[in-house]
Amino acid sequence: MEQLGKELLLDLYHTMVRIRAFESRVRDLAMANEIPGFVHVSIGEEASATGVCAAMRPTDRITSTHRGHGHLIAKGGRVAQMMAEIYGKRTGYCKGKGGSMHIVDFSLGILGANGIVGAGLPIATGSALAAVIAGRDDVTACFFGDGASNEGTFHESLNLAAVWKLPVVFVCENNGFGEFTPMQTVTSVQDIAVRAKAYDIPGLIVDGNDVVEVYRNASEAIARARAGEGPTLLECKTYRWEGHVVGEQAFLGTGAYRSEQEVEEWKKRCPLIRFEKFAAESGKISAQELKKIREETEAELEAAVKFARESPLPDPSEVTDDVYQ
Amino acid sequence: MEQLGKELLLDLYHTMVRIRAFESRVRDLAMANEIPGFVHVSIGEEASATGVCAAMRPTDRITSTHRGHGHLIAKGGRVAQMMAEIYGKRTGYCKGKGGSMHIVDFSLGILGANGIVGAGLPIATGSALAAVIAGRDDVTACFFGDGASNEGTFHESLNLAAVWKLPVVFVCENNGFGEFTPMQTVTSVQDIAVRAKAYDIPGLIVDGNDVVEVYRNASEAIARARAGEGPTLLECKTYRWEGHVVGEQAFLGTGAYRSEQEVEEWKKRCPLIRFEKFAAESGKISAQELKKIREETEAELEAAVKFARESPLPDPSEVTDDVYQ
Amino acid sequence: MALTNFVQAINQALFEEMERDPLTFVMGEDVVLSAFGATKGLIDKFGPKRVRNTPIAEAGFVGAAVGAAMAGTRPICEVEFASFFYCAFDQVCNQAAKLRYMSGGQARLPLTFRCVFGAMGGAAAQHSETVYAQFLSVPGLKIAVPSGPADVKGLLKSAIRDDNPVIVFEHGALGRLREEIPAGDYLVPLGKAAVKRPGDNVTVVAIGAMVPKALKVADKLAKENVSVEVVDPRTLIPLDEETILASVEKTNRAVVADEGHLRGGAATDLAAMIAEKGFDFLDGPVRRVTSLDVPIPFSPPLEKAAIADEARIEAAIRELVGRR
Amino acid sequence: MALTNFVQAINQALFEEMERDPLTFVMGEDVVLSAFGATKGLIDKFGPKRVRNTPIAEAGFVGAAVGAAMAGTRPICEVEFASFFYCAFDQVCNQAAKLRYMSGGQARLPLTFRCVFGAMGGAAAQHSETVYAQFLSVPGLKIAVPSGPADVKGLLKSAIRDDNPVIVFEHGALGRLREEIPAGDYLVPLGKAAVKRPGDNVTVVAIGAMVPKALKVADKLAKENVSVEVVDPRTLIPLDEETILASVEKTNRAVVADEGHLRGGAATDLAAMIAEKGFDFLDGPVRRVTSLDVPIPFSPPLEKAAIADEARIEAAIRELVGRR
Ligand SMILES: Cc1ncc(C[n+]2csc(CCOP(=O)(O)OP(=O)(O)O)c2C)c(N)n1
Ligand SMILES: Cc1ncc(C[n+]2csc(CCOP(=O)(O)OP(=O)(O)O)c2C)c(N)n1
Ligand SMILES: [Mg+2]
Ligand SMILES: [Mg+2]
Repeated sequence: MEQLGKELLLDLYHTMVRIRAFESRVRDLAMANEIPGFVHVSIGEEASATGVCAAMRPTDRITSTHRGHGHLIAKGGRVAQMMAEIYGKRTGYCKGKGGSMHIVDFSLGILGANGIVGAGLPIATGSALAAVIAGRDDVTACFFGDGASNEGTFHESLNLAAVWKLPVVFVCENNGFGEFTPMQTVTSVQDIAVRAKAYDIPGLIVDGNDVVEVYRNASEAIARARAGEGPTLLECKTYRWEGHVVGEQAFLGTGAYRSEQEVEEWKKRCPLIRFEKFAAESGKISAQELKKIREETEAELEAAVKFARESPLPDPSEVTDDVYQ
Repeated sequence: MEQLGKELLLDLYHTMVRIRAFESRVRDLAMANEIPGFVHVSIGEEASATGVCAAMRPTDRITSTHRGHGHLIAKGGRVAQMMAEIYGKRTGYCKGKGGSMHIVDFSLGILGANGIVGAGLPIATGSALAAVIAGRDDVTACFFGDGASNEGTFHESLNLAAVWKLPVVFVCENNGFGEFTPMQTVTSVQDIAVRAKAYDIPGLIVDGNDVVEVYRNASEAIARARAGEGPTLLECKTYRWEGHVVGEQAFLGTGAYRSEQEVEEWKKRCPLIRFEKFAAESGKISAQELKKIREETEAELEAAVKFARESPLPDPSEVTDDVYQ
Repeated sequence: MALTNFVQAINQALFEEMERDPLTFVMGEDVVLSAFGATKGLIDKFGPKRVRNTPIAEAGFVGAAVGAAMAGTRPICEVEFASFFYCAFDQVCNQAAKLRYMSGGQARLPLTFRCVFGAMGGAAAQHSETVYAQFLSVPGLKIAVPSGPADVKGLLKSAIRDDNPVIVFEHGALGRLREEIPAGDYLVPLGKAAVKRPGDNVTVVAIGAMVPKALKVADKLAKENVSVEVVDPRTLIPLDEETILASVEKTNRAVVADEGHLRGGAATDLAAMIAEKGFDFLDGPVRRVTSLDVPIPFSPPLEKAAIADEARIEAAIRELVGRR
Repeated sequence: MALTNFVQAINQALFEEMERDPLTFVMGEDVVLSAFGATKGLIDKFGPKRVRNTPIAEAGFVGAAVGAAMAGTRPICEVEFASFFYCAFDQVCNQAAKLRYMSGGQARLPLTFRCVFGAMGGAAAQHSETVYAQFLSVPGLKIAVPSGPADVKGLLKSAIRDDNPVIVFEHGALGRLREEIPAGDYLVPLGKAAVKRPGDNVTVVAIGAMVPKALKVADKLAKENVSVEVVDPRTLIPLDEETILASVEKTNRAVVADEGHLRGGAATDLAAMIAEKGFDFLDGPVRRVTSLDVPIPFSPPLEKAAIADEARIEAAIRELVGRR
């Protein structure tokens, strides 16, 4: 931890706090039926998105998933426009056409969340191919889940990226579940990273709740990619505190597919609390500094929700815009 | 070799000879434009189909590929009906509706050749699942190529078969090419068998031109499957003597993607000649016995071609039959 | 007699058919806990051998269902949302649909697919699509689009017993629709349309969730003495052309209403059939009421603008009866 | 001026457009050696960076083309046979087609797909299909079906320059068809139909390989003073309804000929449009000439029986002009 500068450390914390605050709001607003459609939150998984994106350049790109708010925020996504999109407002990132599962910010290299599990892997592979074709040195990071690692697109993408030595990092956020199905009941390996052997590429397992470890490993993988040494499969072990979809308790009840106790165990490994401990031990960062970040973020989110609420809905006439260029 | 009974050894040889004879005929007839459509022959690869199917029971099942004649013959397919199908005759296995790429014989557990690369893997997996559902102890063998191992269906099928411990053996016939593309230029591993690690199942590499070695390894894999111990990935290293598709020289010329010398090298490893040597060394089998088999087979093929030629074409009115049950 | 909702009706059909035939089994993503409730409770009665959560691998498990059907069982395979079929199109269109024909009739495919489809409020483009249009041009498949609890129960039971691949499309917005279902072993044959409401002035051929909408419009217009006949094809393949054409012969006017898109859609398919085979019956063009040809947007006002609704059905009817 | 065949025309278009824009590149199975010849020689001129053999992994490389398009390049992605698209339907239908809309217009997808399709003699069901019907109902895609060398060159060049996903369907039986191609940078706009032969008595809207067949029939019937106008839409999306309807307004009779299937097919789509928007022009029903609704069989006599041909076009025309 020492090697990392204070500014970076504070950024890592700020990003995690922002994700946590954003997702907590979204969860509550969805429970209050203020938000249409399904929302998937990544509370408890903030460190992987944060650590990976902190190791990237603004000109680098990411692909995300149905559980993408954290990835987008970590890559610089503006919470007000994200919130407005989730509200279906015209001021949202996609003018209300996409919603929670489809937020995109091309200016930040965010190629998009995606409603189709595993769809991001070929897209990220192609994004990396584009860098090679165009002679640029940008790198693409691809976020996906343990469940997605059983999709054929995982296999086809990793093989393609490996044979073409493409500048892409495949980041598997293994949170132990695909919807309500425990990972081990549908996945033939304990560690997704083992599957890197099938493509003769590096496969790393990291503690996905340790933002610094994620950052360090992601930095190496990204450096390899940028140097033309090809893809890496980076598995971040983590856990989803909330339901697969906000509100699932309504039709599943609680404890339907995992014990309260298991959830509580993981909450003890909260990436934010963990970072706060590190910070304290490091002596470099004061509790006040962290508190300030939390307070600023609360205000930022307050403003984002206000912006979203007060923004206009799209006009029905806009429905036919944006199908074609 | 000693452990294997003489009858079995003669059967192995007979099957390989039959495949070679059948495919040589088909190649010549296709070159003579006596056969419509594309034909893919497996000359030089006879040992893998033969060794695997010899280790199976009549009630076991296989799925095959676009290069399937050998698999079908090895599982007991009748050459006359196969030839008639390839000619598009009503007396063919599919009444002329399928052709070379779609021959099926349900009575023999042959679920079919397939024109779609990688399509047989999920089907074979489901065939194995059916045995579990129905409480039967039959096993399914799935033939596919090195190229198919890059399809997503490979990944999804092996994972599914592994988590459900299904009675299926995945037989990869690695002949070094997918169409005109050398395997190593599009495949991230040297040995497809390595990919078994991604599913935590056994992965074996065998000399695909040694019918006895194939038979031994397949027998073990099939025994494991039947015992409920799950799938195996069995890679048979072999080589395709002929073009990807009969007649490709017409548009590619020769030596377009591999050297004549490489082909000649592999012809020295001919599975039939090799078996003949073994037989001679074993002392158990006389040259006469082998000669007799070859002669009988020639006569059998002569009759098959005659049958196919003399059989009637389907009547146009049959075109609407068999779409639905 | 008790009212049953759409999802309960599906659940009943599954219990009854799995009870009836030990070679049936259910597979799909999260069928054990069942997000929508259709497969709820099956696990307790039939156990893990016959109720299987699959990995998220549509090509793999849909293809496995095809293989299992060919190898002597009767799979009931759930694809959570219709648009996930796109991940398994080869298995459905090149394999399930063609294997029987390509094998000269040897392959038997007693295979049922179930999926939820349609706009259900803010699910956005990848979870709101009406995908059956893409299967209409794939000979070898059968396609059922039930519009209510009784039909979904009867059609699903027939689909499960059918020896061909059948896809049952369950509209996500119908989940809570309730009605009485005839007691006993209730079957609705595949290929038989239903006249959901008799009328004389105009025929509305409505598909799936458009049926209740069309009935609402019919009620409203009845007060103005416009008599609307609502015909529900119930299955798109096989299609009961006779019942549809008989209605048009009587009314001389036809509207086809479907939630899918216009270009290449089911409404267009039925309209072309009516316009060609019913040409001499028609006093005016067959009007197609469909959703707009845009991906289904997320924001409620945009979604509403995109999706076919009562207002558009009503307008089409008024335009036709208003002609000359 | 020299005659150019269909495949040479494709090859010319690729050379010219890759020459023109360094961000274009070709990817697909065996594009280096090129079984059909369309990409022949590109490797020598543009090298392995821009001419890439892919693994046999359609979802992977088609999806990669989508990602590459979004990340600032202009991919030209070959899918050997149209029916292999089934292995990549999600990437085409859920991703390429929807990403621009779902992103509120942010995503730009300068992306061209090429594929061979259609019955070419004994290729059987999995290699003979006409797959564009399955894309008609997927807003966000453009679909071109050229009927000859000049059109395929001009349409493919326009497709490559277009900033939307365009699929160009190249009929395998047209490969050796030869004609003159205008010199220079020859472009055919997407969305502009062509009247391939003017006539007064009946309009035949013919798609792809049906165009030369329709022209043959027109020649034959001209001798009997039946004057047939042959209209080639050239692109199915966008569709030039104006040119088609103008022709029907003149002839009052329409036949739509397509090699695809009847149910949910392109002929059905165009027929429904003509029957609805051209209702007042029509003296008779719009006749649809399509292949039978069966998987395409292998055996030549069966394939011939399944596929739409001159005889069926002729019969449809005679029936229409024979009416009253
Ligand atoms: C192709 C496809 N299949 C199924 C779904 C339904 N679905 C949405 S999220 C999800 C679970 C994904 O699990 P994982 O990849 O581990 O991501 P996580 O939700 O755990 O973050 C499923 C099955 C989908 N959206 N797309
Ligand atoms: C899904 C799909 N993609 C591409 C093709 C075209 N194709 C037919 S055979 C073949 C090569 C297959 O290679 P491999 O699996 O190694 O089998 P082999 O031909 O070497 O026996 C290809 C690309 C196809 N039939 N299906
Ligand atoms: Mg997960
Ligand atoms: Mg091979």
